[in-house]
Amino acid sequence: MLELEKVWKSYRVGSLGSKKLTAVRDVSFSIAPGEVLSVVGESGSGKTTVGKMVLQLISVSKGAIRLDGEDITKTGKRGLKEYYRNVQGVFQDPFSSYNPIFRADRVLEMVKESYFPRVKRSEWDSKVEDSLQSVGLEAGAVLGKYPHQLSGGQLQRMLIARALLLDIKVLVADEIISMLDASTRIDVLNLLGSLKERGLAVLFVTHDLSLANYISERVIIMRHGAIVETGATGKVFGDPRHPYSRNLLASVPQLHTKWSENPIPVVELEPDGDRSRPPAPLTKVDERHWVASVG
Amino acid sequence: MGRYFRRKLLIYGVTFFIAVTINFAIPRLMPGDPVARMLTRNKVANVESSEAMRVYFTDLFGLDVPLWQQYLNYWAALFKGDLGVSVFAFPSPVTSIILDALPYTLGLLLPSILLSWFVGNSLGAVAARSKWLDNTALPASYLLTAVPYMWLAILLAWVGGVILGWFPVAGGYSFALRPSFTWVFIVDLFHHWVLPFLSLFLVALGGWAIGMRNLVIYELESDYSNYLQALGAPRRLVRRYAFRNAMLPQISGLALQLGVVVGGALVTEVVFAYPGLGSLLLNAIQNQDFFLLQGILLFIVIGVLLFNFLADVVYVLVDPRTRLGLEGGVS
Amino acid sequence: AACTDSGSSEDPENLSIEQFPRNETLYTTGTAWEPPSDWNPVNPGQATGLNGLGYETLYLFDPNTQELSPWLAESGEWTEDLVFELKLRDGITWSDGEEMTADDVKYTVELGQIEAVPYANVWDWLAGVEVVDDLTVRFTFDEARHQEWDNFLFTTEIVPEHVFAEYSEDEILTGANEDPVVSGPYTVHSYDQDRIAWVKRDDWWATEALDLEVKPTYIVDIVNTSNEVTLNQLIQGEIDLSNNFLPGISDLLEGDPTLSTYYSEAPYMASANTAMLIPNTTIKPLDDPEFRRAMAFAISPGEIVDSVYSGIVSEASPTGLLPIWQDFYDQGAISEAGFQFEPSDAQTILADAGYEDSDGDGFVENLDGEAVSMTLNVPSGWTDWEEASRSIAEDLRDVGINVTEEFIDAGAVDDARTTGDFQLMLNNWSGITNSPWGHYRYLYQLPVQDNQGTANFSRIENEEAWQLTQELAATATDDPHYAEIIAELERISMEEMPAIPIWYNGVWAQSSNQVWTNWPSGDGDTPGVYPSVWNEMFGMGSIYMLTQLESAG
Amino acid sequence: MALDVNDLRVHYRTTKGDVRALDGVSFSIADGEIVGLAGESGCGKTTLGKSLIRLDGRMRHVGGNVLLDGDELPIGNDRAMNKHRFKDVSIIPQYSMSAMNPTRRIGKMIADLLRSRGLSYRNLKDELVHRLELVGLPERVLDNYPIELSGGMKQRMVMVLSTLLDPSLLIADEITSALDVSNQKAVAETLVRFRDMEFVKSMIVVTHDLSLVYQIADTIMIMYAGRIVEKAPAETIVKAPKHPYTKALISALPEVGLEYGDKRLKSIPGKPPQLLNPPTGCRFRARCPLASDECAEQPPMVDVDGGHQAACWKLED
Amino acid sequence: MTTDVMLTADTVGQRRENLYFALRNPKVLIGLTIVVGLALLGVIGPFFLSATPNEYIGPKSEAPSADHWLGTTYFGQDVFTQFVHGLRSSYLVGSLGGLIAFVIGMSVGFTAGYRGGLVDEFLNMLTNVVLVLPALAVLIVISSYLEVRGVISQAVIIGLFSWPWVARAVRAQTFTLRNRDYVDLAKLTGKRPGQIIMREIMPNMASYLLMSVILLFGGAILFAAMLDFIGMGPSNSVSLGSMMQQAMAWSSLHLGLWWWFVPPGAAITLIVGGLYITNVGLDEVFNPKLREK
Ligand SMILES: Nc1ncnc2c1ncn2[C@@H]1O[C@H](COP(=O)(O)OP(=O)(O)OP(=O)(O)O)[C@@H](O)[C@H]1O
Ligand SMILES: Nc1ncnc2c1ncn2[C@@H]1O[C@H](COP(=O)(O)OP(=O)(O)OP(=O)(O)O)[C@@H](O)[C@H]1O
Ligand SMILES: [Mg+2]
Ligand SMILES: [Mg+2]
Repeated sequence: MLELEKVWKSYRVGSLGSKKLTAVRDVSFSIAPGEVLSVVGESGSGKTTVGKMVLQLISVSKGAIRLDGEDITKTGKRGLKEYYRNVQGVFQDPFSSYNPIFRADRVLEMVKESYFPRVKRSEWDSKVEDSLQSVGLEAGAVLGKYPHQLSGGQLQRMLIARALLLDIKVLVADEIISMLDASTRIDVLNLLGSLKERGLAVLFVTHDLSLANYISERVIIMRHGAIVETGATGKVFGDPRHPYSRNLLASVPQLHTKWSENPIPVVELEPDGDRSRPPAPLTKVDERHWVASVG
Repeated sequence: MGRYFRRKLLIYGVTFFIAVTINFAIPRLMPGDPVARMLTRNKVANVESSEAMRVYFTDLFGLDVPLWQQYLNYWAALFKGDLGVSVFAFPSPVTSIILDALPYTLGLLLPSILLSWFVGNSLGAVAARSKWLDNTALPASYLLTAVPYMWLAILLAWVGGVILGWFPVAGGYSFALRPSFTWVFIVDLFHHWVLPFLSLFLVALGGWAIGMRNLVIYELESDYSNYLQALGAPRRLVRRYAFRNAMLPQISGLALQLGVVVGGALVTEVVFAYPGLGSLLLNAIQNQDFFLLQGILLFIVIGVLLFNFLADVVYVLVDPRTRLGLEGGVS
Repeated sequence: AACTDSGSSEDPENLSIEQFPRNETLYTTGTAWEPPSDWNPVNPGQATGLNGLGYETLYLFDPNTQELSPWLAESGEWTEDLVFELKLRDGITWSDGEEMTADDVKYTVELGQIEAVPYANVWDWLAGVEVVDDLTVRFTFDEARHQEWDNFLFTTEIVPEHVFAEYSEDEILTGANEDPVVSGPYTVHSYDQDRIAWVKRDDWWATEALDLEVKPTYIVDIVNTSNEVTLNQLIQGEIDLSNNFLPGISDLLEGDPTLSTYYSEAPYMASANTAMLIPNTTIKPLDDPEFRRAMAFAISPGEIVDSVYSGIVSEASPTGLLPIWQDFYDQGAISEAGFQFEPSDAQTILADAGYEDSDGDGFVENLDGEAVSMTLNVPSGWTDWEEASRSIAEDLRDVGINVTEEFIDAGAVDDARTTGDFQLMLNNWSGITNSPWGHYRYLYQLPVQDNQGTANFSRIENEEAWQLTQELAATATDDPHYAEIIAELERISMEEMPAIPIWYNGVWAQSSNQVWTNWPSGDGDTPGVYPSVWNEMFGMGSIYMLTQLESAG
Repeated sequence: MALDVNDLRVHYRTTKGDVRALDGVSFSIADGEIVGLAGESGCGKTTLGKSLIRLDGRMRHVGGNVLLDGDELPIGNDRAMNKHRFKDVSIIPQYSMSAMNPTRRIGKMIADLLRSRGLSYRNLKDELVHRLELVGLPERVLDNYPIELSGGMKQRMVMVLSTLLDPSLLIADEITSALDVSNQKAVAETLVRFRDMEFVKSMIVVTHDLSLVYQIADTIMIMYAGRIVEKAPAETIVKAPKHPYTKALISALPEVGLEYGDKRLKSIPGKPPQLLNPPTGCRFRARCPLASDECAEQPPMVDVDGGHQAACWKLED
Repeated sequence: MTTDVMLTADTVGQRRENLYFALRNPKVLIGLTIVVGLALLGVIGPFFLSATPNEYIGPKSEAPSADHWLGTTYFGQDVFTQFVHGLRSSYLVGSLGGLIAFVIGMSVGFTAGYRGGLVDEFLNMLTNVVLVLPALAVLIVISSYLEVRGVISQAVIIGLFSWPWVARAVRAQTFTLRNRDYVDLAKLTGKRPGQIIMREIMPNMASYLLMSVILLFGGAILFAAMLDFIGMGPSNSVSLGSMMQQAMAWSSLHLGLWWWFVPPGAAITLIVGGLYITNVGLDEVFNPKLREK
């Protein structure tokens, strides 16, 4: 349904944009309805950039992003507004997703303003109530409050409720739980689970491998802007082939097992090279499991 | 870094070009005819001859050709370092008039800017750490920055010059003296310089002090200050660091301030009849002296750009943070 | 420049400025507004003192006695109707030691053949100059314009041919002529941004020829600063003579015996020129002489003299002629056609001429019923004029003439005056000269052109008056016809009212007696010259001020 | 007994009253022990860490005392405390990225700091370089400005600096939360190494990531709303928690291998109480599945067994 | 739920806190009292004064007395009347000039900061040019170009030249704010840039913008006074600056008419100083770090 084909992104950095930094290199993947696709990787590997490109918050330097076959990088302003009916996002920091000086439910109101200007108030109110319900929020407890009066979990759930108001097909969730407390993050995570059961496709960006494993069917491991390994979650995490993936997995702190108990030797990885060159190609190593060749 | 400076230079170049163009346009937008003004000022009232003279001088000043031609000529002359002849102080070349006035302006403004910067910053830094000073020096500083220059100048002239009679209230030096390297002259110069200096110094002082105080407080709240304190560094060290870092924006602030130095301290110069670019500028305007006006504006623009550029350079040199930023690094 | 061994030198030229003994130095100010930069008398603009201290004229004119007396010239006379023969004094030397000869005079006058020389107009009616012998020059004319010739004689500075002949035409017109070679009592000692210093010459011709000796060894003229500053320096005795308008001087005179002015009581200052209200006669209702006369009656000069000037100027005569010409005032004409401040008369005249306030807004309308609303422009920043115009506009409003004062940029005033794009303005360009002829030329000059640069700003078209003015120019002062023409012009002026004379600006002069005394004065019966260093004043006798000064000792 | 904290109370002054960020905290740490301090956000972890070394302007020491190696730490007295800082108690701050003066070369800054403490940079330099090498930093970083180092390098630099004088107690506050997993691991292991090499005697590692602290800590303390609710050896906390809050916390953590389809993780309902006017009695009461009337009384800290303490009325259940 | 009750109390606190501090902050109080007090005098005063400011109503050069509270000028005008009218025009210039500068600065700053890229570079250049042009000189020239100078035209000119620093600061702030997630969220809701700036970014800079307005207001008053003083002020009305100019032009220093030049300058100092002090006070309110000092 949503498909990325050979997408590249470079930023201009340095003062007066004197340098180019390629953040995403030749990334292709697709998500089907009812599927959660996790994107993991170290900090700066380009995860957020991918998410923002899908949301068209930043432009694509090269390549195409297609929703149901239509390349949305080519549509104009109008088309974009339509696109957002189908694709929405939730970001990492629940507190900065809300304008601190306005009531939190303003994010819902803005949706009405843009997409449902003619819907009657009462009708709208019940619609809001429904969607809050579906993210496990009590309307009375959250409406009319300021962001700082709500917990991070409540805020994130409200953002998801906002996306749901639009009947979306794809949700981009960029680290939506990393700022949350251990206990609340579970609520949000479980919510994503229930969304996927309802047929939503979720692009789940995270650096927490255990969460990726918990929630997603498929996973993409990124490094230096390119995909190094991808496939079904079980296969990738159960049998990581790329040295980077292995390092990553070995570093994850786990309850019940200490690092010291089963030491996996850390492999030296090749350093960051010329990013403008296409990355190593992916080769299929197993059913639903691809790995980039190690140069 | 080279690339950075090249782009900066380009931007400065374009800015210069636009500013110079505006400088050219401005006097020509004013009402009045400089030649007519020159003739009337000099009481050339002979009905029959004045027209011939008007034609002659209009031609002499190059004002008889179309505006675009004047503009091209202006640039051409500029590249030859020729700023034209003054109408007001005919027939002196503009350059020499400006250069004659420059020392006074510099002598007045450089010390007042530098000293107020120095004293203001010290005061601000001290105020940041002393509740008592903060409560006394700060309000005083605010009042000082709020004082109109000319009013302070008038008050100083009135109290120090008229009532107490301690200082002369006008001129750069006594009429009985000529500039020379003698004690008499230097003392006299200083004597004349005190009041205008004070009026500029005091007003600027407040601004620096306030800025410094806020910056130091900000630095004292920063993470590195906290860490130093957590490691038991004495307050002295913490403050020294805070002061140094707070100094950086002030240094470039100083450079920017120095940029306007050549603009002169117009009102101060007017109040104290101090010879300098400021009063020259006013004269140029009042006498429709296009060429002198253009010349002074050019000086000012060059000064501002030069010191802005300098501020950029200084900043890159003293603050490692900017240096990395230039190279496109991420922090 | 200063010499290091000046201490041992007796020559005053070698002293540097800080070594000038105070009691031998005269400090003046009020004339120069710009740094001294021009020592060339041929082009417009010159350093203070250049005309008089440096270069000199052939004759001097005494405004008080209306007499022309020879100066560089020993004598001169009209030998024929169209021939004037002039004899130069013997023994005049230039400051470089060269003799001044008839060739210098011829050369100077012939410079006027260059179009852009300020006195080029003399060649409109001068036919030729010839050197008869070393000291004699003969001028032949196409037309004998006596008044204009007299004017030429006491205003044109004679320059040394041997110096100027070296200059190209461009240099003559635009050169600064630094290090001027002069004939007068002083040479340039040095100059700076804000001052020029003159030092006495020891071989000035008049010492021998006329037994005149200038007293100050040095004259330092200071570039004008603010009134405040000048006043302070005057009180401190740092400046001996200020030739600029200093508000408040009359208040200070009482308390400070060391200060003196031309008259010891009001009006304190001699009159220098007539400040007039100029109506633009091309627009309604200012095209109507009756309306203009009504305005004349409405304005109170007394208020301006008292309030704005605190009595240091005097009210103008209705003729507009300066007091130096009071002998020519035609009492008959004045009593018939003259005017004075009388608002009720103004209203009567207005009503009689048909101007009335029909819409009841308190202001009269035009004859065609259109509302009248005029502005009176003066340059902003000319504080005394601003105040004066406030007073005038208020007076006019009081009688129902709707005038508002408006202060605009001086350049804009110039533009408006030149192009005629104004309603009312103040102007004072008619000043002391050798004959009322100048005043009438200023009022009536024809033809009216698109740009009126120097005269007839009212744009009045009065053929008769202009005819008379030209006649006056060609009439010698001692011609009995001379006074008649003036009387006729006075009458026309008061009836036609091309401009409304209001007050006389002064020959501003405030002097301090702390170092120098015996300043010229108009008190008593000593016909004092004007204590002024204005460039044109030396030719009108101010040079005598320097010979009469006494050290306060 | 390296550190002994008794009934420590630290409040924040605000316009609305005192925020009781630490409300009667007692615990002790043995020589060579690494204590992990975990809990939900806002429970007072940072406050506890800070209160042991430097109260900031808004913190007020209300009661309780702290003994370090048998001597009382004058934690309420900034000046008196100064001589203990760095030498006896040291800290690795949360903000390692910005902990160093950006305009001074690192070596110079260290020299300034040491000199101001009356120590000789020259004498300590060899040790410094040695330790830098230990964490994989070349000597030349001393000539660099902080900005020229990567985040990980800065972090290690600060770690070395903070422990340079071999303090008895080191407080490490959330030092890994900004890092990705591989760096987290490296940093965590370095901390253990420092302890092993006796650069520091004992350590408090503040974090909200239980799985991480489990990797390195000997003992874990769980805080809730300004109080310590359970303290036990790491294994015990993870495998046999006693306090209902700890239990809930543990059960909310997913693991690699666990999938959504297999088993749903459960969260703790509700939100921790405000510390401005905390409720009386057990503070977890409002969210506790076991809460009953007796919880209106504040439960005392009781020994469950060797080294395992918890504060709950329902420990037996 | 207890927690909810707590939260409500907290909110109200947060919102009211600023007001609470603002009203309790002595700096804000003192500053506002001065500024508002003088403003009232300028606005209401003229209605109680019969004379027009330039009318010669009293004896000349008289010291302050019961009849003429601030004495009379050299011409016998009432200084107090002039003073009150001058206050009025100072406030007018200040508010109008400040407002114009504010609007321009804000527009340029927001556009440059939000758009970035070429637009930013162009606007930056524009800002630099205006910054480089010697403002005073250009102002003088433009003032003299205007044949008739009124308070309004003066304010416009001042406004046109004092915006660059606001633009720069707004641009910098916008740069940081435009990367906030809620801006992205607004984009995801299909909002146009203009709406986002107005509704998401601007409200968050409200305190900052308020302070800019204050500083611009003060700056405009000072600038206007300077222009008036060198005779480039409004031609037909009285301002505090022109009072000082007149006082200087008519030798008040030497005639000892201190009551002519002291009050206008003192008033400007008080107004601008009051504004600055209010600004510091507000700064303390908005920035708790400074408040705790
Ligand atoms: N607006 C931007 N301008 C310039 N460079 C950027 C910008 N946004 C991101 N980058 C750079 O692009 C690279 C990828 O960034 P991105 O935010 O996509 O990483 P990430 O995988 O999401 O990292 P994290 O886990 O830290 O969120 C980084 O090197 C980052 O510095
Ligand atoms: N400066 C302060 N002023 C007022 N209250 C404060 C201040 N700092 C912290 N608090 C409050 O004190 C309590 C404890 O804060 P602390 O920072 O110690 O929590 P924490 O456990 O470290 O949280 P986190 O995991 O988010 O860092 C919190 O309720 C917090 O709101
Ligand atoms: Mg990211
Ligand atoms: Mg914390």
